[in-house]
Amino acid sequence: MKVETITQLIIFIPLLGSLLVPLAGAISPKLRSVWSVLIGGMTAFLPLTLIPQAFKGGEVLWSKRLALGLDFILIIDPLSIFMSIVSSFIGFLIIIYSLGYIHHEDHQDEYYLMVVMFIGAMMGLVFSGSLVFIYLFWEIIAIACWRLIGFYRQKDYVVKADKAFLMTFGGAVVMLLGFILIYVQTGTFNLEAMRGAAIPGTAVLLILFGIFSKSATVPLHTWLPDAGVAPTTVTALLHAAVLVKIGVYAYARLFLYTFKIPEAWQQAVIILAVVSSLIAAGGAAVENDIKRILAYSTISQIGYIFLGLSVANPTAISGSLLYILMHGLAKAGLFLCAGIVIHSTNKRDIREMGGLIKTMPITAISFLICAFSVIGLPPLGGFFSKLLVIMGTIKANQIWIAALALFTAILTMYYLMRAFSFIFLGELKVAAPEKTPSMVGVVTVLALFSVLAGFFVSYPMKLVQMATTHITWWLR
Amino acid sequence: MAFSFIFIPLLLAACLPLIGKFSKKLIPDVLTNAALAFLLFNSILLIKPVLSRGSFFENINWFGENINLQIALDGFNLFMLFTISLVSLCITLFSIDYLKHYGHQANFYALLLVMVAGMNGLVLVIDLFSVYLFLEVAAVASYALVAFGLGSEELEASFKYLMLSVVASAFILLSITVIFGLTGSLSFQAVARGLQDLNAGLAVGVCLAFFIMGFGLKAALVPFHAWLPDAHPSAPAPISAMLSGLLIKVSGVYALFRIVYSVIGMTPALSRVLMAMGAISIVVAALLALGQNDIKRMLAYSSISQVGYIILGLAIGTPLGIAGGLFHLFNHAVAKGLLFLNSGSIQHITGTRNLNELGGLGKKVPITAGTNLIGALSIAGVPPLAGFWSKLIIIIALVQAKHFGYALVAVLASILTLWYYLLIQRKAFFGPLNERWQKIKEAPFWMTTANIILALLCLLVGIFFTPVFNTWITPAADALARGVQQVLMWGI
Amino acid sequence: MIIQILLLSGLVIFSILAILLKDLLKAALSLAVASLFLGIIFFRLDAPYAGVFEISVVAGLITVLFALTVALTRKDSEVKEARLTRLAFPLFFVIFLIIDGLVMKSLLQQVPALPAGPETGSFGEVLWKSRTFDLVAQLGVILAGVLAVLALFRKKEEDKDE
Amino acid sequence: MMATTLLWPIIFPAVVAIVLFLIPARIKLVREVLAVLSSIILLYLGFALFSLKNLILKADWLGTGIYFDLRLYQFSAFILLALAGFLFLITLYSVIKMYDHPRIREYYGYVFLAAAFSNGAVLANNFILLIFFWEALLITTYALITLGLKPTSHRTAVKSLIIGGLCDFSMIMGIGLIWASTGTLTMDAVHLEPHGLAAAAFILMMIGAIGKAGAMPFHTWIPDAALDAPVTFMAFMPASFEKLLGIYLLARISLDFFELKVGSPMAMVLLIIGAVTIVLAVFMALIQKDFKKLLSFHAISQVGYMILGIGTAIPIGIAGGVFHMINHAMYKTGLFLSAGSVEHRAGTTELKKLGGLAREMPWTAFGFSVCALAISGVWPLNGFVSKEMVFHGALETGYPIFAIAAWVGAIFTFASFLKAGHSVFFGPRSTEVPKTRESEWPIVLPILILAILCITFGVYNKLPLENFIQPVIAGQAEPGQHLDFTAGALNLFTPVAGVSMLCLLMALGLHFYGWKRGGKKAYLASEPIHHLPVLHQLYDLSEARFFDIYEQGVKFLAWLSKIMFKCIDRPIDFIYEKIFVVIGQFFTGLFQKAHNGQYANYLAWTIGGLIAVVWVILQLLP
Repeated sequence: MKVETITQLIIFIPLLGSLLVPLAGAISPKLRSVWSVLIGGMTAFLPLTLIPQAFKGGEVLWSKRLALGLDFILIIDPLSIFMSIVSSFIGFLIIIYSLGYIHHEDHQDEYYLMVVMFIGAMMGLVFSGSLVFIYLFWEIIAIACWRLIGFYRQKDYVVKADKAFLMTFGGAVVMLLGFILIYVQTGTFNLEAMRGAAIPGTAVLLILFGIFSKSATVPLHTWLPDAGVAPTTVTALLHAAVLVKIGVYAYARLFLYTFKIPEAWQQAVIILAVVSSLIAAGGAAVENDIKRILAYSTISQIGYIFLGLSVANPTAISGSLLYILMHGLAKAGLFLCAGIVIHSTNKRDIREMGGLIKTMPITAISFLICAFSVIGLPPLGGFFSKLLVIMGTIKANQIWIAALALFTAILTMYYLMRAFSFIFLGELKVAAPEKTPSMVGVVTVLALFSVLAGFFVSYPMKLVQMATTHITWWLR
Repeated sequence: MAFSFIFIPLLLAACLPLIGKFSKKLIPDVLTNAALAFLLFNSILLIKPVLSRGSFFENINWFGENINLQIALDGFNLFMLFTISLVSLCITLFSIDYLKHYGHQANFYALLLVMVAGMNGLVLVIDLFSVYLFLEVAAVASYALVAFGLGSEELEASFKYLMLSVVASAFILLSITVIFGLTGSLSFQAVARGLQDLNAGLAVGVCLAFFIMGFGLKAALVPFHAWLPDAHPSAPAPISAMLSGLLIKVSGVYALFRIVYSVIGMTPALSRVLMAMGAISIVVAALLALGQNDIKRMLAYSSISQVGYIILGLAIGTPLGIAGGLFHLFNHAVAKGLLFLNSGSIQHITGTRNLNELGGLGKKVPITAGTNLIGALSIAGVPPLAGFWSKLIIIIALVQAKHFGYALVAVLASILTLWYYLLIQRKAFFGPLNERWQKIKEAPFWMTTANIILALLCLLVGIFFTPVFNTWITPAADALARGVQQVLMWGI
Repeated sequence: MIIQILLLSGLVIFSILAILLKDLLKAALSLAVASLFLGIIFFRLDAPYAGVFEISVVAGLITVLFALTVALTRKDSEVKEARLTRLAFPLFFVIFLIIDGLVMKSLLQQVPALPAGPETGSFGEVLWKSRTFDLVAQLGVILAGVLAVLALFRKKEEDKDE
Repeated sequence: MMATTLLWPIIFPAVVAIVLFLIPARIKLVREVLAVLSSIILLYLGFALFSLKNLILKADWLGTGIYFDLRLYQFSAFILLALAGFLFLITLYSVIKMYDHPRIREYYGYVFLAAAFSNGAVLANNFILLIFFWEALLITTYALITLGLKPTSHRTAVKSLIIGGLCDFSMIMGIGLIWASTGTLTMDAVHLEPHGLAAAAFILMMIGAIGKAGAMPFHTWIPDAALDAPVTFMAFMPASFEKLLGIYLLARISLDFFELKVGSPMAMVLLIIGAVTIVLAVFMALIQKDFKKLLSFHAISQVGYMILGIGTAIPIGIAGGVFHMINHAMYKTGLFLSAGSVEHRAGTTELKKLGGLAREMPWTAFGFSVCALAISGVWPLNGFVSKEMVFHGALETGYPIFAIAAWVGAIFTFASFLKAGHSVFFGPRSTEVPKTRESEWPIVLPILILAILCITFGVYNKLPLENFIQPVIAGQAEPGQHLDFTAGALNLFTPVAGVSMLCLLMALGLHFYGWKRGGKKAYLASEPIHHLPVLHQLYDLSEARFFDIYEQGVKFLAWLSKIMFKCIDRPIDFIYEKIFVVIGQFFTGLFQKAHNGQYANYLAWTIGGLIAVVWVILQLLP
């Protein structure tokens, strides 16, 4: 099959498939679960078939003319293939996990519809080569994310969901203004055609505003910890697999692949990235709700990824791309472990938990492994990504920034170990058995992947290498 | 052929009270819906000739002897005819079930048809005085329809609406007479030719001011918007949908911009004034909408804000701006009609419109909740629904015309818009289920189908916006953008 | 020129009275007198047909209708008006007059001499030849008015039984 | 031999570890036999590779300068052999010691995984590969400490993880700086002058090395681990492996990567750290009540000698430091293993409870005494030889203060071991400990082997000096001069040896005086020193962990996070949560007042609007 048709399938199968979920749900809950897993599986499998195309390097363009130059363009290059593999794989694992997690909740039709549409829109965004369609999929994700955060329908939960929707929508709309400024200057929305063009500073500021609101960097981050009110699978989906990676992907696609970000802005983003990861790490060390800790930890790690991308030398870029994969695996594992803990003890405050390692050994071990991967201890995957990002930062002679990043790494170690010892160690307060095997299975798979990614890091590294050389046109 | 748009509704309206005598409900329903369906079909049929010949001119002959009734049809007013007949068809479909407890189906339909005829006439006509007359036809019908419920609150609101509209019509008539004085004739073509070689700057300026005031009040622009938030909540749901969806657009926006563009000709000064008023009304109305807790009142303010967007779009003057404004006019007509009909079904289901009493209806009435969500998101400009594309085009046009301030206002106001629509979602549908509404069930058949049709329209126009844009919006925008030449070359 | 001003001021005074008078019957009568003045002005501006219609229809028919309805219906309680509005209207009217005067004075100099309008000729032929479309519109307005009356004054008791 | 044989010392123990993990807990003997056998194979591999001298393996790994290349040269072969040797002894020892441990299944796995990573770290020739294996040890150390099954053992494990993490992150920073200045990551290609940025790189790399070796101020987890972790771990990691790895890297930093000049600022830093570590740690060791804790503090203090030796940057000093490393590894492991055998039999390591075990455990007593004498630097054991070389080096630097510190250390080392030996083995038989007999042979044999090694390395010191230490220093000396340390190694009649003997005598006197004061109770021998005026307060403070970098660090981190959370995070959230909402409501209220439903009001608005529009249009008209 041609590469373009595969990509169209990757995008439209989940998007259209998600619309049929309520239909399947009306027939029988079993059919709905099977259908969602099937769609999730297909979306996870198809990007893998694109890997040979990724290793060929270069990009394949496909476009369909629509009115007023707003035509629908697909870019299939190593960066988008890598992102689609990462997101769809973790998303698929989360769908399997949520079979066990929400089988007794109501509104399940809407839940599966939104999750599958979420992944489909992410695929769309990753492959889309026109600014308008990046924005379009960006907003579809915002709608799905709003409905999912408000899943439990309590009063203050829905207020939090609205807050998240408004903040991301606000950022995105301002970003759209930036896109239009670029459109007015370059005369087209097509990224590939605009490659290398110089863009006005205000457009850069507006776009950064949108990117930082979506990927929760400090000044616009407070909606992410509040989104902890959603079911754990949703927060896992939000944090690890898809949502926050969108901002990072957009930054890479816009400010590395298409435009060269002006020098002053680059320095500003570097500083903001490090400051954001430091403050978020501080927040994580203070919070006591397990999901808020992991949320702040995500903000801190996203700060790292931004640091790598904004420093913009090959090592740092490949480091942050690798970081996206490693962080996705590890953070999904952490969240799903937290899900198992909350599901069985139905408590959220870590001070009320304790000694759970005695009743939940596998979850404890997986949590520990994923925590080590997030901290960046070898032989797990997280080590390489954090190392490359820091080496890249030093090579771009940002010594003090690298020092601050390392201090944040120590802070990360502190709060993750604090959380682990509060939850799993000490004396057993609530005897909580380890709930459904499917959930524990997924968690072990994720922990295993973190370990394997550590040992066989050269394979993902090759793909990341191809993506980096492809993106950094201004180096050649 | 085009004359049928006026003649059929008037004729049917005339004989409906008689028909109403011997069959209370069935025949009036069928007849009205059939008539509007025919008009819709007719407008679609007319696309081919209008596209091929640009604009054409019709002369009616009464049994062979020509009695020079002239009406002209070009891209712009065909688009308006299509919007009017489409939305009013859905409204009449909705009101089949809605009007059970009002009774007098026939009277209601008669007034509705007169209003449609008035609007169609206003759109088709080629001279100023007839514009005024058809304006009055639609206005009188709307006064009666607003007060159709005969409650004290409805009568008081209708009276206020009547008194303010009469003031507006007086000013419109005043400026028509001044123009008649200046150019000695009333037909668009003669006036346009007369004004071109006449340098009466001041007089034309004052006429324009009166026009802006008159049609601004009809279109509910901010300083003149006060009647809308009182008239809409008390009117029956289909009528507030008609009012908000069509009347303020036809008698306000269409008339104003037809005269400004095709007769007097747009000047940069005028465009700046109109854009300023548009921007003010976007922001003020959005802020006002935030504070409401009655669904219909909030939707009324939202209409004022969205009309502000339309005027902001049309007033830019560039073809892209006009296209954006018109596309938003269509999207808003469809989406706001849907939301008002939806509030009608909420009132029908729960009996109340107060947001604080509602809660978590989404669980019990999923279709109404779903359609409300689609309508709300479309107006808020969230992709992939239709509202997004029109707002996008307006903002692109604004940025291209270097109006960065207005672009920022348009962008930030859409956040406010989303904010109060989320308010409705949270209080009415998305929150926890209020125990009072345990036993409610879905709205009757016709009401739900009308909602679903409009929601599908929002979605499909959003997804297939290219064909819709090319067939309807571009010819209308070109017709308007050609400005005064358009009228001059009408070829009589 | 003076007679013109006298007539115009008479028209204005009587129409104000029509609004301010408490008793409905006197209000109707002052409306009739005002429309009489208007008819005379039409005649002076050599628009005979307009003058005829004005005096016969408005001064005659409508006033009779008003008087009839007022007599038939009971004399119900006074319309309570907030004190403020009673003061507001005259004050408002005076301001409006001043502004109107200023604008019109400056406007009039600007307005070039009115060219002879093409619509000369008898009323009938003007109505049928060039302004036939207004008939349709007038028909529409009248129909709208009739239907409005039908809808608004439909029998009350029907509503109660629902 | 082919280059891929270099992969064997890394892959073989890793595979063994995985197999050991998989063996279910129920099957008893198979695990122990497999562990001992594979450690023997590893020892053989160590000898084979040592004879090879030079081998290089280059393979691609992560691109952009990061290659998977290993390099066997004289120094790394020697360390590899030593590691394999100690692994064999400790595995043999653990067969009995850890026999009925509830989590035995994981223990051997972690030990062999640690061995794999250590071999990897020694052989690595690319900085990234070095830091990969170097940091991987953190996890195995963390896991092994948790095997102590004490309530506080996890707290110590986390403490070691975070301190280790701190040092390794600074090492990453150092590597980054080296990469930034030299542009290459292969270790044997790097040779820098430690000025400016390179000086910072040196300091950071040095922190990484001494952090692993357990010098001040990164030592605080070792005394806690002494009680919380199993004694085999104490013998395995802090005593042998970490010292070997830490000082190996420190030696390579000061010899290969950076030019260390005598008396240069960098050398001064090393000298100071070495001296401080010697003195403070030995003072702490003196007053310890628990046998294992006493030994752990000595482990820290002896590292001071090695760092002091390398810090002198004089060939004899460096040779002394490196030789001290291997000697210390031997006798420290021996001491820990003997403490373990005492604990195995007597059940406790409290000096107060023990006493007079020499008769019941003769072999352990003999092993202990040989190692104790070796650590105190008594002639002719190996401790004496390496300490003399360090003393010579320290004197030649021209700053006598460091030599004095070393001597003070020697005094109190001997005093504390006299106290320990006297109270555990040679004093009157204590009543609290029941009748015991000698430990099984797998426990006693490693102690004896180590004792014999101490003696041979001391008496016949030509063997270690010639083929282990000489080649390492070869590069350092001026080309012409042939380095010969063995000549005067053992002669007693030099002034330096005289001073050392004097120190030993003073220590004997001190112990005798303390023993007398304490009413003939050996474990109170150090009380006089304990109650000296200034020292008393310092001791109490350090008991309350005041000088512990980890406790202070954690308090600082918690405080900083609270500040950042309260002053930055919450205000930002406050803006979104409250301020935007309030502004919205304010404006809404403002306009709402204008809508009071009265008709006159609306009319006023309309007319006002009209006037405004007219005025604006008139303004704008040309």
